[in-house]
Formats: sequence, structure tokens, C-alpha cells
Amino acid sequence: MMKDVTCRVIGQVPLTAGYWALDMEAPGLAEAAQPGQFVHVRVPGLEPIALRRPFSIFGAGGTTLKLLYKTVGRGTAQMNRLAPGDSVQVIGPLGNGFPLAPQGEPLLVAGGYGVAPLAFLAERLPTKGVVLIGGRTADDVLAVAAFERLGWIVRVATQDGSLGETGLVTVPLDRELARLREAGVTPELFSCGPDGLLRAVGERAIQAGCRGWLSLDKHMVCGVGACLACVQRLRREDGTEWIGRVCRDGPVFEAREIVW
Amino acid sequence: MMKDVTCRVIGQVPLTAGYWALDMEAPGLAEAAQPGQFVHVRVPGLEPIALRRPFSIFGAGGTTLKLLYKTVGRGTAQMNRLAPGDSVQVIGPLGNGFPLAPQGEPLLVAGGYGVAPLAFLAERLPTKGVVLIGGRTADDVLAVAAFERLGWIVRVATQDGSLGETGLVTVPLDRELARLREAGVTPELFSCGPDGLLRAVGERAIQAGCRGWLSLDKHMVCGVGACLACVQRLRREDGTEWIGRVCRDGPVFEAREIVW
Amino acid sequence: MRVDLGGIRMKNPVTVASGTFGYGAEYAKLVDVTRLGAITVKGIRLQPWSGNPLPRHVEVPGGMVNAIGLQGPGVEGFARDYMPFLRTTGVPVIVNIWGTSEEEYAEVARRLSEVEGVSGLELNISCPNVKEGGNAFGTDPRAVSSLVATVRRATRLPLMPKLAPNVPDIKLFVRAAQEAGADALALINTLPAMVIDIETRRPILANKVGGLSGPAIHPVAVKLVWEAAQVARVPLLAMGGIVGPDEAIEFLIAGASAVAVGTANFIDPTTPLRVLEGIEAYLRRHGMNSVAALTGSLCMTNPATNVEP
Amino acid sequence: MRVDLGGIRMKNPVTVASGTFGYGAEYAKLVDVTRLGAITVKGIRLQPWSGNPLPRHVEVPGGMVNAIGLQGPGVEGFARDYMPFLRTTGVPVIVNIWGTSEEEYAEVARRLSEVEGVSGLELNISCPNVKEGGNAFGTDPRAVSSLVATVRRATRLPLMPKLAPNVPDIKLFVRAAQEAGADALALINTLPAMVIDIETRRPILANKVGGLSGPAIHPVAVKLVWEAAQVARVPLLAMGGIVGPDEAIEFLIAGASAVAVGTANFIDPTTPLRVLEGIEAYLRRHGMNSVAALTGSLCMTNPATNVEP
Ligand SMILES: Cc1cc2nc3c(=O)[nH]c(=O)nc-3n(C[C@H](O)[C@H](O)[C@H](O)COP(=O)(O)OP(=O)(O)OC[C@H]3O[C@@H](n4cnc5c(N)ncnc54)[C@H](O)[C@@H]3O)c2cc1C
Ligand SMILES: Cc1cc2nc3c(=O)[nH]c(=O)nc-3n(C[C@H](O)[C@H](O)[C@H](O)COP(=O)(O)OP(=O)(O)OC[C@H]3O[C@@H](n4cnc5c(N)ncnc54)[C@H](O)[C@@H]3O)c2cc1C
Ligand SMILES: Cc1cc2nc3c(=O)[nH]c(=O)nc-3n(C[C@H](O)[C@H](O)[C@H](O)COP(=O)(O)O)c2cc1C
Ligand SMILES: Cc1cc2nc3c(=O)[nH]c(=O)nc-3n(C[C@H](O)[C@H](O)[C@H](O)COP(=O)(O)O)c2cc1C
Ligand code: FES
Ligand code: FES
Repeated sequence: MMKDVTCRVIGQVPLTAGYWALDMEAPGLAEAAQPGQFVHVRVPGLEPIALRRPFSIFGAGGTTLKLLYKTVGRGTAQMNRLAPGDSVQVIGPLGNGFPLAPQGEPLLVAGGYGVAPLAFLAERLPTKGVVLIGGRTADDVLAVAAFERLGWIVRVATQDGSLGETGLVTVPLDRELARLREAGVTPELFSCGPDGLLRAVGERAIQAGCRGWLSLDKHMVCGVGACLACVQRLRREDGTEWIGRVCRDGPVFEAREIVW
Repeated sequence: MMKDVTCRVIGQVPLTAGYWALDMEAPGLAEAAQPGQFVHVRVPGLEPIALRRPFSIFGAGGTTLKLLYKTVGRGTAQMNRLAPGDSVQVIGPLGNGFPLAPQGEPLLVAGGYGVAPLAFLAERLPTKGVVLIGGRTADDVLAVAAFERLGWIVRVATQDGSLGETGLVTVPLDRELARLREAGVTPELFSCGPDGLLRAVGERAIQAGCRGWLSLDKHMVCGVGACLACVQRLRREDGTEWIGRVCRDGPVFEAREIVW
Repeated sequence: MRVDLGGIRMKNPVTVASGTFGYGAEYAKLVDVTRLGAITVKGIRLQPWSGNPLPRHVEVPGGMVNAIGLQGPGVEGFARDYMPFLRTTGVPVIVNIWGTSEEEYAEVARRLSEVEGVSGLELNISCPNVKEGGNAFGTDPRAVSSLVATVRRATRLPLMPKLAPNVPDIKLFVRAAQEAGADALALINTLPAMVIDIETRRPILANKVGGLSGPAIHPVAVKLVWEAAQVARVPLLAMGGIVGPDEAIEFLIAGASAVAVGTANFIDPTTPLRVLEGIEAYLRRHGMNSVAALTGSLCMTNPATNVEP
Repeated sequence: MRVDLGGIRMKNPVTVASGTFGYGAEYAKLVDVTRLGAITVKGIRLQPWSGNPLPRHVEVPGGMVNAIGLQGPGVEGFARDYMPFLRTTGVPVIVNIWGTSEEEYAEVARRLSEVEGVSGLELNISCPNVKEGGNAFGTDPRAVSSLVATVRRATRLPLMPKLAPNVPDIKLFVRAAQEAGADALALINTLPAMVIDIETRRPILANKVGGLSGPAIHPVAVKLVWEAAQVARVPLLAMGGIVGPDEAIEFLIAGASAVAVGTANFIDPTTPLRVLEGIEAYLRRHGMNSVAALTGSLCMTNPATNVEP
């Protein structure tokens, strides 16, 4: 049940270059949060009418809400200044998260800050598996230790080879899929990252005949389904198409639903 | 010679309720400052396009620039947050100040934050005299100690009687004028404050046949004479009228120049 | 606080602007929508409409530019999927309608007249984001006159054309619309606008152009509402840049009978209720016992000042 | 960086907007005005004019609303008091002119043609702050056509009408002006606007209405410049909400040949020079060797994306 909450910043820590982990007290919101859901943040210090910024829920325990964000523009730059005790207006939890009872062996594929919802998912899934993290450089590879602490096997690929293997994360993905296929295990894919990655993961899910859950990153305005800024063409099981609102009908969709 | 300077805040202290004294390093500006001139301040933390705010120069020594301001709106409220080391864009010194070689015995009349330029004037005038300070309440009476330290005689009037005598500052003004008249001394009036006060002081200067220097407080945009937002109808010695720009042709005018 | 907006009976003067509050249900978990004076829903045409490609919006100083392109479920879809919830609110429902021909507008009006719970129609003749319909109708007084007359014949529902702001003389449109049978007038819609990405040298919006909304347009809206009020014989619903009670009160003083909160909903969904409470407090503080006392109370004589240059 | 603005030969594409830079001298102590592409001065009519009572401005989100009312020294006063300094700058001087009749405009143009150092005339037919002259001329294509033709006959100086933004179709005005003999076009002027003090229930500006300027109007200006560029055969001077290089570059991409910095001068007088340096850097970075390469370089095809809804 979504709420408009005044959160109190507990603290934030810089991770790799440009990435931050932000913890807030979000009573009434954090308790309800599910992996794959997101929050809509009114960034303090921007003009009063600046749009809210959406962020996946990176973690939630008790009344604590955790975000992981990358500094990419003026809103996130402003967020760098948040200090313990600051108040932040947050609406959430929003959208529909990942299913928590997978039918196959979970295989997580993250690109950049896409690790955020997957780290929360890894915490809440009943079974552990492999998580693949891709990034341009080592700096874009986050939360490795968190996954490992939870008992997940982490494989990393960076485009410049500065961490893990060199290349796109689809290379270890294809290897994992081949391994599972050979082992006769049906995987279930969960992914969050840029559209290119999601599309690649989705294609593989369809090819492998398994489910592939993709969390889309669309620019948003209202975050609740009221403005129609974040729409995505979708396909029903019967093949008919419809236009969904990523904020309300997603952000997580099954690969077959999406009409790219 | 006006300059656009990046000043560094040295510090600020709250005075009476709502009033603050702000000290900044303003090299190249402070040295040139004359009493009655003002500076145009770009308040940090307002939107990038917020207009500058004009403030009289309260004092200048070496490269230090002193302002005294009252918190009246969003710009001055934002100024309350300035802390040592902060950068502030300041244009100044602007306008024409008070004459520093009075022909008569200087009599200063301040209303509220109008003490600011008069305190600086008191410091620079070759002869000391009496300064009359009026305010609504005791909180609006500033800089008494500063004037006294310089050897000036201070008389205070507040409308609610919370400090000095009760009533308008024109009451002690008329008493002083009568005293000087009886003593056969020609006064020279210097005033800064709300229009009502300036008008009253100006009328008395004309009546007394002495000079009366009035510093006008008009809302400003450019501060340098470029926008024509701050105009005032004025009279030349030959009686013809013209429209002056308070920021450039003032803010100090002689009582007879002003067509109210 | 009651207001009669040309037959739309509002218990208070605050509604939401079309397109910024979905179909009422979306924000209902965050805001007590039953406290609104009316709920105005997103633009509807006869058939479902898919709107413009993405990106559909961009943030700019003082607001945003949008080119949603009037995506909507069509009359049937709206009546089926969204009216049931709206009826439960007990709040008047204003449906924003559009079409690409006079006939389509009329047909939409006719059909909605038969839908239980629809309290009034806001005729969108000023959307800058669709090629046909919208702004093309709204910027020619004769077209407005003809369209309003046609729709008038198709419905008995209160009819409220929403005027285009990008005209030199809004009064011509006020007269045209009210003479053709409008019961109320809404203004303003977004201002036609464009934002270019200087690195790609392409328009940011897929639709190239869009509509500017938010505080940036408030002073423009006040001017138009005030000007419209000079000749309006029907009540005005004002919008454009309301972020709190003050901007709403400005509109009422300028001549509006009611106000709509738009873009601000996206940032703070409680804005309409804050506006409502602020208007109540203002009326109390000024000893006024109705919104009507505030409407058009602008005093045009300046106080005696020494301000002649 | 050279630009030929319809016969006004600018060494770079950056000037200042009329009314925001006085007569050049006022900011000369803060800014090296000799680096500007041109200096555009405050509106001048035949005789001295005292403008509107105070208050003449009010700050609003994203900008300001002004109603200076075209105070000025008249042609003779301008030539006598301000041209001597302007001539020393070596920079083209564009004089913004107005009148209350076609004859007055023509007479001002005629007289200024004889003043040494005047490089071009910007015809202000779009000021929202004076009753006669200004916006009344600018919102009727026939009036624009007739006025421009009349002034054309009175001068050989480059003639640049400044169009009103509050029209549904700017293209009509572009065509009217260029067919009547305009050498260039300037846009946009401020948007008609109003601000009400809700405590006194009076308009804040003594003139009641004024013109909105600043970043708030930038996306509106870009749209109008782009639209004007579709039909313009003469160069465009664009302005409205420039605060740094980016907004200026947007205008150039949209189709402007030169740009003018307005309201931003008041906040940061170095803006025109920052804009200039930013354009230079942009051209270098993109391997372009002239402003002309940027002018109108807007690419209207969207990149292939998965953004169809
Ligand atoms: C459902 C969802 C979950 C997200 N989760 C995360 C996360 O966990 N961590 C993280 O770092 N980022 C996340 N993002 C992206 C994040 O919202 C943007 O990086 C952020 O809004 C950028 O704001 P800015 O002001 O710094 O950038 P600017 O570019 O200055 O923003 C300008 C406008 O564009 C929007 N915008 C810019 N980039 C994006 C983007 N990639 N997605 C959506 N809107 C964007 C902004 O919200 C704003 O309205 C998520 C986005 C969505 C839609
Ligand atoms: C020459 C001159 C010298 C001044 N010296 C001092 C001084 O020494 N100390 C001091 O406290 N104040 C002084 N003022 C007044 C000071 O400029 C205003 O109090 C200040 O601008 C208010 O800003 P704000 O944002 O807090 O108020 P807001 O009301 O939020 O400001 C809104 C707008 O109105 C303008 N404005 C509001 N009040 C005034 C005012 N009284 N005069 C001019 N513009 C105003 C602001 O600059 C701004 O553009 C002086 C004004 C002038 C013209
Ligand atoms: C995202 C968005 C969608 C809109 N959709 C519509 C619409 O469907 N029909 C309509 O008449 N106006 C629409 N508008 C215009 C608003 O109803 C309103 O007139 C305008 O936004 C000005 O108000 P504001 O500044 O408070 O947002 C839309 C505005 C926005 C921002
Ligand atoms: C204080 C002020 C005075 C102005 N005076 C004039 C004028 O005399 N003539 C004119 O054509 N435009 C005048 N303008 C309009 C500007 O030249 C410019 O078109 C407008 O402000 C938009 O640009 P901006 O947003 O960068 O300010 C004036 C604008 C301001 C803010
Ligand atoms: S962001 Fe408004 S509908 Fe999704
Ligand atoms: S403030 Fe611009 S002329 Fe005085």
C-alpha cells in the first residue's frame, strides 16, 4: 500500500566512484516494500517544483529503507548532500515487484545500478543461485560482497576488463544458461539494467523457454499511473497488445509481455 | 569603481530579532566603498535566476565589507544561512554616497535598517554630532553602541516605547532642530529609512533651510542604471523635472531634488 | 465553500487539472479524493487512443513540458474501467473530451451524457500535443463558436470549453464560447513549447513540441483569467502553475470561481487539499463567508503612492 | 564566429536584449562590452517618454514580470547622451524603436538613419506594457505588414521587427514582416502576464499587466523560433530565458543566426560573454567552423528507439 512518507536520513556512504548507498527511516513504507518495487523521491534542495526521482528499493529491514544510486544528473548530485537527520519526502512502495516463488533456478543479471532491486531480491528469494553483474568499469560493479554474504555466487564482467572478465555480461550469462541446460535445470531469469541488457536477457529467456523478469527503467513523472509518461507497449497472453504504465503495471514485466 | 566580486563570508552574527550583521572579504570593493553606497548581492541558495538584493554598506575597513540586514523575505531568510567560507557574488560599490564634507552640523536620522549607511557615515564624517534612531520596537534599534563608540550622541525613539522615548523619531528630531536653531547652528541632515521618514526629514530640512541628504530605498533589478526599475521623479536646481535612476543617480539625494 | 461551476455543483472550489490526476483512482491511496470539489479526468476521445511515442516529458526550470498526446481508453473503456471507482467518491466528475472533428466531439458528449456519474464536460480545444483536434480548434474564434454550438446540441451536461492560451485576445474566445452555449470556461492549457538536446541536436520530446506547465506559466495564466473575467458571463475554472494556496487565491481574485491543480500533483499529491485548506483559512482570516466574495475581487486602483516616475 | 544579421555585421552571434542592458554604458564597468557581437539598446520613441509608475517589476518563479513602459530619452536625447559612448565601443548598435503610430515609427527610423553609428533598427511591435504601440501592432499580420512597409520606406538601415509571442501562428507574422521588407526578425518579447498581491488584492505592477521574461519562457521561445525558422528567409535573432551557453545553442540549433541575453544580465552581467565562450567551445568540440553550421541544424528524425507506446 503506497504511502507519502517524510523519511529521516540515517546516513549515506559513497561506494565506488559516483555510487552511493542511502539509508532512511521510512516507517510504514519500508515494512511493506517488496523487491522490484521502487520509491519516488522528492529531492530536497531542488526547486520546489522539480519532479520526483524514482529509485528501486535496494533493501528494507524494519523501518529502514535502503537505496543505491548513481550520480548522473542534478537530482542525484543534490542527493549526495543528504546528511543524517535530513528530511526527505518519499512515496512508495510503488509498482509491482518480482515474483518471490520462482519456478526455476534463479539467475540474476544486473547492469550498473540495476543491482539495487536484485540485491533486495537476493535477500528475499527462498533459494540462492548465481548473480551476474555487468558494468562498463569496475566502478559500475556494486554490491558483490552483499550477494556473497547472502550465499549467492557472483560473476562479474566489465567492458574494459577492469574487474572480472572482459566484455558484456551476456557472455557469462550464455555460459550459465548453457551450464544449466546441460544440467537439465530450468532457470528463471531476473534482470534490471539498461534496455539493451533487458532485451538481451529477455531474448534468452524466450529462447531457453524459461521465465524472464525484467525491471524497466523509464523516465517517470507521477510514479503512480496518473500521467502516462512512462508507458510501454505490452502483449497479453492471447497476443493482443495494450499500453501499460511502467510505474503502475510494472516496473517488472515478464519477457514475453514486452513489445520492444 | 564598481566591481563584480566573489566575496568570502567571514562570519555573521544575529543582532536583535531578525537583524543580522554580515562580514565578508570583498577585496577591490571594500577599499572603494563610500558611506551611502550600496552593494548588489546574489543570494546563494536561491534559484539561479533570482534577482540580486541591494544592501547599503554598513562598514568597510581594509578588504572587509560589512552589511547589516533585516530578515524580511525569502532572500534575506536565505542569507541567514551564510556561514564562514561561503562564496557570495557581490557587485559594488554602487550609486553615489553621502557628501563627506558637510556644511552644517551633522544630524543623522535612521529608521530601522536605515542605520546601516549612517553608521558607516558616522565613521567617516570629520565631525561628530547627534544620531536619532527610530524603530517600531526596541528590536528595530540597531548599532547604538557603534555610534557611541565613535563619539556620537544617540537618541532613540520607539513607537511602542520599548526603548528610548515613545513615538516617532521625528519628535526628538524636532527637538534637536529647535535646539540647534536656538544655538544658531545650521544643521545638515542625513537620513535613511522608510519613505515616510525620509519625507518628514526632507520637509524639515527645507523648512530649516539646511541641506537634507536622503537615501532612498527602491526595489531594484540591475542596480547599475540599465533597467529603469528604480526610477524617481527629481527636480533640477532650475526647477525642471527629470526622471532619475535611484541606483545610479542616487540612492542619496538632497531633499530639494526629490519630487515626492 | 460551495461553488456552482456552470451547473457542476462543487462543494469547494478545488479540482485537479485534466491529465495530471489520471482517472482519480491512481492517487486515491495517497489523497482523500472525496474531499475534492470535483475530479477532472484525462482527455477522452471516442475510441481508445495510444498517444505519442516516448519521451513524453522533460523537466524545465519552473515546470515541465509534456507531449503525452491524449492517450486514453475511449468513451466505452473509460465508462467501463474508470467510472465505477469515480462514482464511489461521491465527487462531481468532469470529463475532459476531444476529437478530430466536430462530429467526434459531439458524439463523445452524447455518449458521456448517458454515463451515470458524469457531472460535466471540459472541452479540450487547446491541446498543443496532437495534430488534429486540440489547439487547431482553439485558436480561431469561429471554429470555437461552431464547435461549442455543435456539442451544445449533443448534450445537456454542463459544457466547459478549455481555451488556448496562445492567442492575442482571449476575450474573443470567451465571447465566442459563451455565445455558443458554454456553461463555464476553463483556462489555461499548457503553452506550446519545445526543448532541444544540444548534444544530439534533436528535440527531446518524440512529438517534437509539447506544452509547458507549472509555476513558469502562472503569471501568464493570471493575466488571461483576469482578461477573460472582463467579458465572461459564465464562471471560470482557472489553472496554470498552482503550487499552493497563494496561486489559487490569485486566480480567484482575478475572477475565477474555481481552480484546478495540475503539475504540482506530481510533486506533492496533497497540493489540492493544501490549496483547499489555504483558501478556507484565507476566507476566515479576511472575514469572507463564501468563495464568491473572493471571485473577481481584484481592486484595480493602486494605493496612493509616491511611485509616479 | 561572424554573423550577418540582415546587414548588421556582428563579429560573433551574441548581443543583449533591449531593455536589459540600458544604453551600453551602464554595464561597461563590469563587462567588456567591446566583445559583444552587438549592443541592443532600450526602446526609443520620437520624444522622451516617462514610462509607467512604480512598481515596475516583480520577481516570479523562473524569472520576472516587468512593466517599465518604455521609458526613454527620445531620439534626440539618445543620440546626444548615449551614442557618443556607444560609438567608442566599435560594436554594432541596434536601436529598439517604437511609436504610437506608423508615422512615428517611420520618423524615428528616419532620424536614426542620420545618426552616426546606428547599425540597425529593432522594431518593437510586441511590448505588452504600453497601451498604444507595442503588442497592438504585433498581433495582427496586416498591421505588421503595413507598419514594416512604412518604416522600410523611411530607412535603409537593417530593419528587424521584434515579433509578439502571444499568437497562435507565428509563421503568419514572419511572412508578413519579411514580405514587407524586414531584413531580419527578433523573437521573442516577454509574455503578457500579471501578478496579484493576495493581501491587498491589487495587481503588484502599477501598470497592472507586464511581461514575463527569464528561464520560464525559454521553451516557449524555442518553439516559436523553430516555427519561425520554417518559413523565414531572413536571419533570426533569438531571445528568451538564456542563462548560459546551452539555451543559446538551443536557439541556434532551432534556427536562429544570433542570440540576445536579457534578464540574465541582471543576475550575472557576464552572461553574454559566458554564452559567447560556450558557443565557441561547442563549435570547437563539434568540429564546426562557423555559427552558420549550427543555425537550423535541428535533426527532426528521432533516433531509432523502443519508445513507441
Ligand atoms: C523504476 C526505476 C527505478 C530506478 N532505480 C534506480 C536505482 O536504484 N538507482 C539509480 O541510481 N537509479 C535508478 N533509476 C534511475 C534514476 O531514476 C535516475 O538516474 C534519476 O532520476 C536521475 O536523476 P537526476 O536528476 O540525477 O538526472 P537528470 O538527468 O538531471 O534528470 C532529469 C530528469 O530525467 C529523469 N531521469 C534521468 N535519468 C533517468 C533514468 N535513468 N530513469 C528514469 N528517469 C530518469 C529524472 O528523474 C528527471 O526527471 C531508476 C529509474 C526507474 C524508472
Ligand atoms: C539602496 C538600498 C539599500 C538597502 N539597504 C539595506 C540594508 O542595509 N539593510 C537591509 O536590511 N535592507 C536594505 N535594503 C532593503 C533590501 O534590499 C530588502 O530588504 C531585500 O531586498 C529583501 O529581500 P527578500 O528576498 O528578503 O525580500 P522579498 O520581499 O522576498 O523580496 C522580493 C523582491 O523584492 C525586493 N525587495 C523587497 N523589499 C525591498 C526593499 N525594502 N527595498 C528594495 N527591494 C526590496 C527584493 O530585492 C526582491 O527583488 C536596501 C534597499 C535598497 C534599494
Ligand atoms: C502530463 C500532463 C497531461 C495533461 N493532459 C491534459 C489533457 O488530457 N487534457 C487537457 O485539457 N489538459 C491536459 N493537461 C493540461 C493541464 O490540465 C493544465 O491545463 C496545465 O497543465 C496547466 O496547469 P498546471 O501548470 O497546474 O499543470 C495536461 C498537463 C500535463 C502536465
Ligand atoms: C526590464 C526589461 C525591459 C525590457 N525592455 C524592452 C524594450 O524596451 N524593448 C523591447 O523590445 N523589449 C524589451 N524587453 C524584452 C527583452 O528585450 C526580451 O525580449 C525579453 O526579456 C526576453 O528575454 P529574456 O528572457 O532573456 O529576458 C525588456 C525586458 C525586460 C526584462
Ligand atoms: S509516471 Fe505517471 S503514469 Fe507512470
Ligand atoms: S535598478 Fe535598474 S535602473 Fe536602477
